[in-house]
Amino acid sequence: MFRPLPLFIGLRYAYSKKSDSFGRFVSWLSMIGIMLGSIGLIVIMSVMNGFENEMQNNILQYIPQAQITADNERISTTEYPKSSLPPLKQVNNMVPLVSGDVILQSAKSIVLTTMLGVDPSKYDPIINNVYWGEFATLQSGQYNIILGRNLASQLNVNVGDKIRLMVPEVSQITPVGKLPSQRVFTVSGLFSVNRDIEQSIVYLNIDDAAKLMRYPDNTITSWRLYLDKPLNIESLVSETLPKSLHFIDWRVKRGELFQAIKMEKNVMGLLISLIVIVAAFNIITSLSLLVMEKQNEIAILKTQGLTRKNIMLIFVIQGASSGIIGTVVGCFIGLMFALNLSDIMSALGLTFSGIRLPSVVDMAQVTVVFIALLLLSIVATLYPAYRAANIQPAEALRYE
Amino acid sequence: MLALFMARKFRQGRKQSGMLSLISVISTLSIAIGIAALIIGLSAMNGFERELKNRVLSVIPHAEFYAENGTLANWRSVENQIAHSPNIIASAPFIRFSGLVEKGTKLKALQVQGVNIAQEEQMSVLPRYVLHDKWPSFADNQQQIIIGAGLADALSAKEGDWITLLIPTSGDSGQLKQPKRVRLMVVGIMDFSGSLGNSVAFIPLADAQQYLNIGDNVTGIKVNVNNIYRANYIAQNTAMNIITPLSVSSWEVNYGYMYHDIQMIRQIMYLAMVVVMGVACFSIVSTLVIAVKDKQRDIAILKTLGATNELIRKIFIFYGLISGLVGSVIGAILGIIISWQLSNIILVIQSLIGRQLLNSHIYFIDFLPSEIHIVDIVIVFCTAMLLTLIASYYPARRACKVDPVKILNGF
Amino acid sequence: MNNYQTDLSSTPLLSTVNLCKSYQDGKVTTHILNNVNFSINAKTMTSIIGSSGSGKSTLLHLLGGLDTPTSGEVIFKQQSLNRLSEIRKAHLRNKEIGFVYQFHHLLSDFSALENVAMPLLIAGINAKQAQEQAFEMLKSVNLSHRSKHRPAELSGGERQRIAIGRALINHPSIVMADEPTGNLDQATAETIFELLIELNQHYGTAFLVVTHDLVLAKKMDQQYMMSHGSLTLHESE
Amino acid sequence: MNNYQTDLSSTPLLSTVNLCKSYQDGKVTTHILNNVNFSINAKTMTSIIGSSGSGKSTLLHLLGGLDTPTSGEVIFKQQSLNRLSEIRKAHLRNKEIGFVYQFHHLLSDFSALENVAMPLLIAGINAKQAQEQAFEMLKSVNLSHRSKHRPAELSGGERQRIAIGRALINHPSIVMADEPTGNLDQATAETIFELLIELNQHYGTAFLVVTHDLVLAKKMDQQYMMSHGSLTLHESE
Repeated sequence: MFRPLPLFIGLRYAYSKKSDSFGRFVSWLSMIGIMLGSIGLIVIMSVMNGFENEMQNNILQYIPQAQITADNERISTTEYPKSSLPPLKQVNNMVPLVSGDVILQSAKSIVLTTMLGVDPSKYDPIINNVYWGEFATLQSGQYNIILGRNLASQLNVNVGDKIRLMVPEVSQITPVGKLPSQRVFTVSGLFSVNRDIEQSIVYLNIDDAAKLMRYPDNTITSWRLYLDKPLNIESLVSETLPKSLHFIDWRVKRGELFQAIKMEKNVMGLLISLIVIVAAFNIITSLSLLVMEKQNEIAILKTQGLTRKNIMLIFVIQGASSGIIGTVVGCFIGLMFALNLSDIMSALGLTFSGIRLPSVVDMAQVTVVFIALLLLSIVATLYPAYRAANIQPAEALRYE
Repeated sequence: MLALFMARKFRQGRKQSGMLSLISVISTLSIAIGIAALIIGLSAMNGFERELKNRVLSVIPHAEFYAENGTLANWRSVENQIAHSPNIIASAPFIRFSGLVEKGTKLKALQVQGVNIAQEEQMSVLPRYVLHDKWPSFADNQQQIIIGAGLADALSAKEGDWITLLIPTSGDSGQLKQPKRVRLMVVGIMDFSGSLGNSVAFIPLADAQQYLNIGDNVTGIKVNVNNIYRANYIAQNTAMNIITPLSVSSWEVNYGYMYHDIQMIRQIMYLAMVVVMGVACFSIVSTLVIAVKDKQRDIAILKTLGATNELIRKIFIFYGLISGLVGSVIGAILGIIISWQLSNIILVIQSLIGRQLLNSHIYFIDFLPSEIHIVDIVIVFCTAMLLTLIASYYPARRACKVDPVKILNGF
Repeated sequence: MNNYQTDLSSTPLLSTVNLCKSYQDGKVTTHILNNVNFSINAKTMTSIIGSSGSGKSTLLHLLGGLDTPTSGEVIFKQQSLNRLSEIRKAHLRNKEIGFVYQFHHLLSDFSALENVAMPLLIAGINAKQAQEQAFEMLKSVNLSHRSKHRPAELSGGERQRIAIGRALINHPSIVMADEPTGNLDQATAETIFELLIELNQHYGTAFLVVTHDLVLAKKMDQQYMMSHGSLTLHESE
Repeated sequence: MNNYQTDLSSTPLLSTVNLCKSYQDGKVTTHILNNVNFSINAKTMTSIIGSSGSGKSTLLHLLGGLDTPTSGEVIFKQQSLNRLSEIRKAHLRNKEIGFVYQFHHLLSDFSALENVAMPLLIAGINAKQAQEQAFEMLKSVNLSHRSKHRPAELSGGERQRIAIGRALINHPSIVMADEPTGNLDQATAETIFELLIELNQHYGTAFLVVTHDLVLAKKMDQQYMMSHGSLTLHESE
C-alpha cells in the first residue's frame, strides 16, 4: 500500500472508484487512442515486412543476389580463384556464373531475358522448382536450356523443341555480315516459380554460356554470392575487395520495387502515427482535467510539505499510466494480430482484393514502436503535471 | 441567438489560466489535423483515379476479343456484330505482337500494336499524347512507328531517328529462321511516363499485317464500353452471342489491381482519419468539461438570473460547436491548400530527399496527382461537426447540473 | 411564534410555513433552518441579522427557489414554490426575484451594460430594447459613464451598484441581498444603502437584506434576528 | 503597538514584522493585511477573532509560508521565511507547522489512517512505521476504530479530529487552525476545543486558532482582534 509516495498517490488517483467517473472515462479514452495507434502501427509494419519478405523469397532467392567481377564484367578463374577472394560476412556460398542478356526466338515469338550459365553439379535454388525434365540435363556441350513455364508458353515451346539464342552485345563476323553470336538450343526442362521469375531468367550450362559469350578459357562473368539476408545488401557492398574487383548487387535491376514498398511503408506509418499524436494530445487534455479536479487536494498536500517535484511526479505517473497501459496492451494485441494475421483475416472473411496479406513481425520494429509510444505517453503528461506543481495553495484553499 | 452570443463571449473570455487556453488550442489542433489529413488523402486518391482514367483507361482498350489461337480471319463481320451489341460504344481491329527493338547497342523488349489510324482517333486519346502533335503525319506504309517516352529514353531515340524492329518469323515447316529485321523511323513520341510508357509502341494496321505477313488477318477486335467498371461483364456477354469462338480480356486483367488498390487505400484512410477525429473530439470533451468548471461561477449567476437549464445546455453545445467549427475550418483550409498544391509540394520534397517518390517503372505515373472533390470536403466537414456535437452533449449536460447554492454560498 | 398581521389590507408578498433545511454530509445531518415562519409585504424593506454560518444565505436561496427545502413551504404571491416546475421557478427568478451578493458575481466576460441587460436577454427581449432599458438603469445607479467597462475595470462600489441594477432591471417584486455591503468600506456601504432605499421608493421593489451590520439593519422597516437556524422578529420600529 | 515581552526567557516561536498583503484584481487592489506585528511563544494557545473576510485566513497562509507577503517578514524560529527556498519551506511545513481548516480538507481517496500518516510518508518515513505512528495518533484523537474508513463515511466532528491528528502527526511546534469549529454544532465544537487543549498540554504544540466564536477565543492564553487587516492585542488574561 505504501510504495514510493508519488507512485502510491498517483495510482490511487488514477484508479480510485470515487474519483469523478468522467475524468476516468476520458483517461480511458486516451488509453484506447494509444492502443489503436500501436495496434495499427504494428500490424501495418508487419504487413509491409510481409510484402518485402515475400518479394525476397520469390525473387531475390533466385536471381543472382551479389556478384564479384573484374573490369568489363569479366573475371578469370585462374587469376582470381575462389580461394583468393577474401572471406565475406553473410555470404554462405560462392559459385562461378556466366550471365548476360539474351534473345530467345521461337517460331511464334521473340523475347528478351537473362541467361544464367551454371554448373549443374553445384547447388542452385531452382533445382526443386523444375517440374518437367531434369536440372542435370544441363551438361556441357549438350546445348540444353531450361525455361520458365510462362516464358515457354509465350514462345509456344515445350521440352524437346528447339529455340534460337542470340547474344546481341556479342557479334560474330559472318559472310552475311555482322551477326549477333547465336546458337540453337534444345529445351530440356521447365521450371515454375512465379510469373516474374519464369519470365526473367533461363538456365544454361556454364561452358555452353561461355562459348555463346565468346569468353576466353577459364573466364566467367562473375563469382555469384549467396547471401543470408539479401535485403541488407548495404553491409556487404561496403566491404573491401582486391583492387581490380568490384561488386554487382541486385539493386541494379530490382531496386525500384523495394524502394516502392519502403515508401508505401513510410506513408502508411505516417498515417497511423497521426492517431498516436492525437491520442497523446488526449492524454494532455484528460490529465489537465484531472489536475483541475484535484486542485484542492494538491493544495492540501502542499500544506503538508509535499515538494513540487513530488506533485509533478504524482501526475506524471497518473497520466502516463493510461498511456503505458494503452501501449503495453496495444502492442500485445498488435503482435498477436500480426503473428497470425492470415487466419484472423480468413476467420473474419476479410480479404484485400483477393490476395492473402503476408505478415512478418520484426521484433526490432516492435520494440522501437513500443519505446516511442511509452516515451510519448510520458512526455504528454509533463505540461499538466508542471501546471499541477505550480498551483497556488493559498488561492485554491481560499475559495473553499 | 442569446446562447450563441453567450457561448462566443465565454470562449473569448477564456480565463487565460494557461491550462485552459492551451488545452483548447490542442483540441482544435487535433480536429484540424484529422480533417486536413483526410482531405489531402482523399484528394490524392481522387487524383490517382483521374490519372488512371486519363492516362491508362483512355489509352488502352476497355476490352478485347481475339481468336482462340492464331489470328482472326473474318474479322470484319465479327467487328460488325460486336459493334452492334449493347453497351459497346466503339470498336476497331488491332494487331498485337511482342518483339524487340534495337538502336545501336541498346536492345529493349516491347509490345507493338497495329492500329487503324482513323478509328484510333475516336477510340482513344492516344493522339493527344503524341508530342509536338506529330500524330497527323502518322500514315500507312511509311515505315513509321510511335513509341512511348520511357522507351525513347531507354533507347535514347529522338523523333526522326531510325530503329530496328526484330520480329519473329516462322518458316513454313516451323524451322527457325533468323528474326526478321525491319527498319522503322520514329515519327512520334508519346508523353507517357510510368510503366505504360516503357514498353508500348504503335504502327499502322496495314504495316503490321505486312511485317507479320498474315495477309488481311488481325489479332483481334478491341472495344470501348459505356461503363468502364463493368467492361469484363459486357465483353463476356457480347462474346457469348457471336458464333465465331472468341476469347475475351479486359483492362481489369492487367490494370484492375490499380483500381482496387486505390479503393482499398481510400477506405483505410477514411477509417484511420475517423479514428483520429474521434480521439480528437475527446480532447474537445475534456476541454469543454474544464471550461464548464472554469465558468462554474458564471453558470451559477446565470441560474440566479433565471436562466433555464435548456439555455445553459445550448450555451455549452454552441461553445463546443464553435471550437469544433474553428478546428474544422482550419483543417479544411489547410487540407484544401495542401491538396491544391500537392503535386508541387511533393516535387519540392523529392528534390530535398533527392529520390523519386513514385518510381515510373512501378507506378503508372511518376508524380502525385490530387483533385479536390467538393463532396469529399462536405462529408468530412459534416462528420467532424457531428462528432463535435456528440462530444459537446455530455459537458453541456454537466453544465446544467451546476448547483448555484454550493458555489455562490461558498464564497 | 411571529405575527402575521402587520398589514391586513394586503396579503404578504412572500411567506414561509415551517421551513426546514438540513444537509446530509456523509453520516452527518446538519440542520441549517428549523421551522422558520415569517412573511414580507410588498414594497417593504426587511433586514435579517445573524452571525455568518447561521443559515442566512441558505434561507435566501430557499426563498429564491434556488434550493428546495427539506420540509415546509415557501409561498410567493399565493403560489407554493415546491409545486412549481424547474422552468416555472427559473421564470420566477427572471421576472419576480432579484439577487445581490456580497461578492458582486458579475459576468467577467461581459461589459457593465451587458451584465445589467442579461436578465432581459434571458427573458427573450430583443437586444436593442434590452440595451436601452439597461442604459436607463445604469443612469438610475449613476454609472452610465461606465457602460462599456468590464467588471475587472470597476471599483468594488461600482461593481455592487451594477449588480443592484441588474437585479432590478426586470422590475422584480422583491430583491434578496446577501451582505450587499460586506466587502465595502464604511462610506461606500452607506451610499449603497441610500441607493437601495431610493430604488425601493422609486420602483416599489421590496428588499430583503441579510447583513451583520446592525446600523444598516436598524434603518429597515422590519428587522429579524437569525440565530442557529431559527428566525425571531427583532423589535418593530 | 503590542507587547513582545510576555516571556523574556524564550525568544518568540513565530513573529511577524510589518507584514502586508494586498491582491490585485483588475484595476482594484484590495489591501488584506497592513503592517501586522505580533508574536507567538512556544507551547502557548493564541486566538484571533475577526469577521469573515477580514484577512484571518490570508494571515495564516502567510505564517505557514504558503503565500508570499507583499512586504514585511514572517520569522519562524529566528529564520525569515522570505529567505527560505521553496524546498526548505516545504520541509518546514512538513516538520514544524500543522494546518487545520474549517472545511476538513481530508484526501477523499484515502482512508483515515492514510490521511493521518500522509505527512510522515511525505517526510520519507517507511510505510510500516508511519502506519504505527498514525494508529497511535488515531488513538489519541480516539478514532482508532475508524482507521479504515474514507472521509465520506465519517461525521463532521470525526473528520475534524482526523484533520487535527494529521496536523500533529509530525509533532510540529505550531498548528494553525482556521475556524476549526466553523462547520460544527455547539456540542461537537466544544469537544474539539477540549481536544486541542489536551493535545497542547500532551505534545506541547503551540496553537494559533482563528475563530469568530468569542466563547472559545476567550479560553486561549492570548487573544488578538483582527479587523480590516490590522491586528490588535485584545486583553490579556
